[in-house]
Amino acid sequence: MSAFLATVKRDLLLALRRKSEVLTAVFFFVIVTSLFPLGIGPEAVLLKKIAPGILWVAALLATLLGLPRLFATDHVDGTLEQMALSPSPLGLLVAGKILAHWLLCGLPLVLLAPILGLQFDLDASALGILTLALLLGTPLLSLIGSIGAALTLGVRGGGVLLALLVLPLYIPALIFGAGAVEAHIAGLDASGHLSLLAAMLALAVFFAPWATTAALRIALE
Amino acid sequence: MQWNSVGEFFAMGGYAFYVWGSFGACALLMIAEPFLAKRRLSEIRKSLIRERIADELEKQQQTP
Amino acid sequence: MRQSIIHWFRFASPQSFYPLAGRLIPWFWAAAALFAIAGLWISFFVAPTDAQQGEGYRIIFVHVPASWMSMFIYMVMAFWAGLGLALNTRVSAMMAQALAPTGALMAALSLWTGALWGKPMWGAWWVWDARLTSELILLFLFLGFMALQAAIDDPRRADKAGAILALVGVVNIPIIYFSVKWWNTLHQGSTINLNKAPSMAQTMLWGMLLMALAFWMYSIAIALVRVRAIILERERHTEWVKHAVE
Amino acid sequence: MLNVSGLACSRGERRLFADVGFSLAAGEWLHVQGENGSGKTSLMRLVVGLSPADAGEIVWRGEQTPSQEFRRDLIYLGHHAAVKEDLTPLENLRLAAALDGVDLSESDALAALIRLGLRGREELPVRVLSAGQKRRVLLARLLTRPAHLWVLDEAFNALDVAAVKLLGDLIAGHLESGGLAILTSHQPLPVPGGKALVL
Repeated sequence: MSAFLATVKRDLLLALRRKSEVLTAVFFFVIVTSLFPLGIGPEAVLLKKIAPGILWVAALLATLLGLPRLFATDHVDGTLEQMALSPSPLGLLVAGKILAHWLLCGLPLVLLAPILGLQFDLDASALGILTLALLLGTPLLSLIGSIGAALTLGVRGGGVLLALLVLPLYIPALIFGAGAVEAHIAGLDASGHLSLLAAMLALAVFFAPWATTAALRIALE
Repeated sequence: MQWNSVGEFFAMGGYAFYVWGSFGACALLMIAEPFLAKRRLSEIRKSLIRERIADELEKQQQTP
Repeated sequence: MRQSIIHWFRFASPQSFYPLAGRLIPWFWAAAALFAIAGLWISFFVAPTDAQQGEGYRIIFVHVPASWMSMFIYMVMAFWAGLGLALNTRVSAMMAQALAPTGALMAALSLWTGALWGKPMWGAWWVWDARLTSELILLFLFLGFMALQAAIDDPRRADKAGAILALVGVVNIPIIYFSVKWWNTLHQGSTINLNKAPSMAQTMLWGMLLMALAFWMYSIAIALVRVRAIILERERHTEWVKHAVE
Repeated sequence: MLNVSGLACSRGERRLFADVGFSLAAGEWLHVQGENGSGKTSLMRLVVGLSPADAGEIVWRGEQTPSQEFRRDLIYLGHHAAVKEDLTPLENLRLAAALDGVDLSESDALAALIRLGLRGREELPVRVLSAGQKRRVLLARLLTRPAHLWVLDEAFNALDVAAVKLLGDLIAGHLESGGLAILTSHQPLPVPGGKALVL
């Protein structure tokens, strides 16, 4: 367990030394969501209707932005190799890295979403559902994304390939995440969406680090 | 048999474009794909035969 | 028991699989042609005109088999890839690689015929119907698998990475399918369903079944042709390959 | 303790080596020699368990590798710097130990860095250090992480005379206390004894 926490600490410390890389994803999220009203027009009814979709798609792309770096820098400088040979299970270290990625690229989006939601005229309860859905959904995005990041490690044109591999797998998270807010706005119960999102998260917590570890060992061969 | 003439058959009750577009695309691609796969196979075969000929020529030159 | 296991593993080596595939291919082509002739006969000359959709419904005789095959091929591809990963048998990984383009082709055909069906029936080339959307995502999964394998130079690493991706895809396909379906019903999409649209007459079912069999035999034959090419490409520096081509 | 037999490796379609075998007992070391591209690094990666071998087996203390026990006994230092440029030598050393599940006190880490001649550079980011100094940060792990088997690939590269002597002494001390080492190099090494393996 200490090795897990050490990995989280290490990646957070590294991000602290290179703040710009973390801020890129957050700025991207803020700017993209702010561009949509400018492109579509300030009609409150329409904006309210498309808000969940826009916020979720922006969150999806912002998470994707940080993914190529998840393992690439450690791969280049050889520290990933040391992790693979460490007495601690690689899966544990990988889980730590995924958690750090979520803390850096996912959690800021969750915290910013209610503020950005105000731009789209969402009321307080809808903002609450949006935040809750993102809280369940963004770790899922980090977990699934880590598999893609490991598979495309050190591969030609890795960034574009990563998007092609990962985005289709993100669709269920998008559907249920945005669906929860939409259902709530339409006056329906959002708990079904949220519990399905939670179920997928539980599934991913078990399988994604395992698949990522297997992919990393292959990439290091 | 619901067709009274060849023309009627090809007209497909007004849906000719859609029906023949679907069946035609399937036929076209399912003829093209084996053709491409066979060409891939024959290309690697040719290259292997070329290599064997080169091997033999090399041997002949070494033992005049 | 032990004997038979060894017997099967013998065909898992490229050297013995190559001639075996060569002998099997003509049979599968012949079967594909026979099923296709029978299937086409039923689809155009036996199956009656549909009361609601006229002759346009005949598209299902290629649309449904293409959809079935695209999903089935993904499963089979993932099975071979997983087997290759678990047992380290080279031929199974090559088999997975050989199936992917055909799977993508089937998904593309399913989308194309779906669009040509949709235009006269729904008045639009594309509707966000659950099946069509899932099929589109399936096409992306095939393309991702092919792109990943193409991007990795070392064939053994490409096999293993592709296998993990295929297995992750297999876990995800049902989740994707049900999520898309749920999304579709929530948004009150089309009420006409492609697959059970006409009251399924017995002859139609037969036609579809025969066409599906034709597509199936075709897929096996083409995959075997391609796997033979892959075997030669990858094993070209071994002794047996030098003697395999005369 | 370490028995390697029948090892074979190919890169792409080219066979690098086949039927390589050796065994090492406590206190022994192996010098892997060979020209550029003869497969020295590939052999190292096979032995530590990063790459799978085409054939052959590697047995450590009577058990097949790779295993968690084997990794506990192993330190592998390869071509890579394997240090984070944005962290200080001290942070690098302590975090690497924490990742390995080893509790390393600050004073022990400092002592190791001073032994490697990095006094005064403990708090600088590694990126401002020279190549040789970066290498020394990595070599400090030999002092902070207890391990029986040292696998060092071209460890003497980029080191000055003093550091070469220091590393030689470290290896000699490790062997004396019953450790094992596998070293690659195309030059003579400042370590006495040793079996030779030419690829």
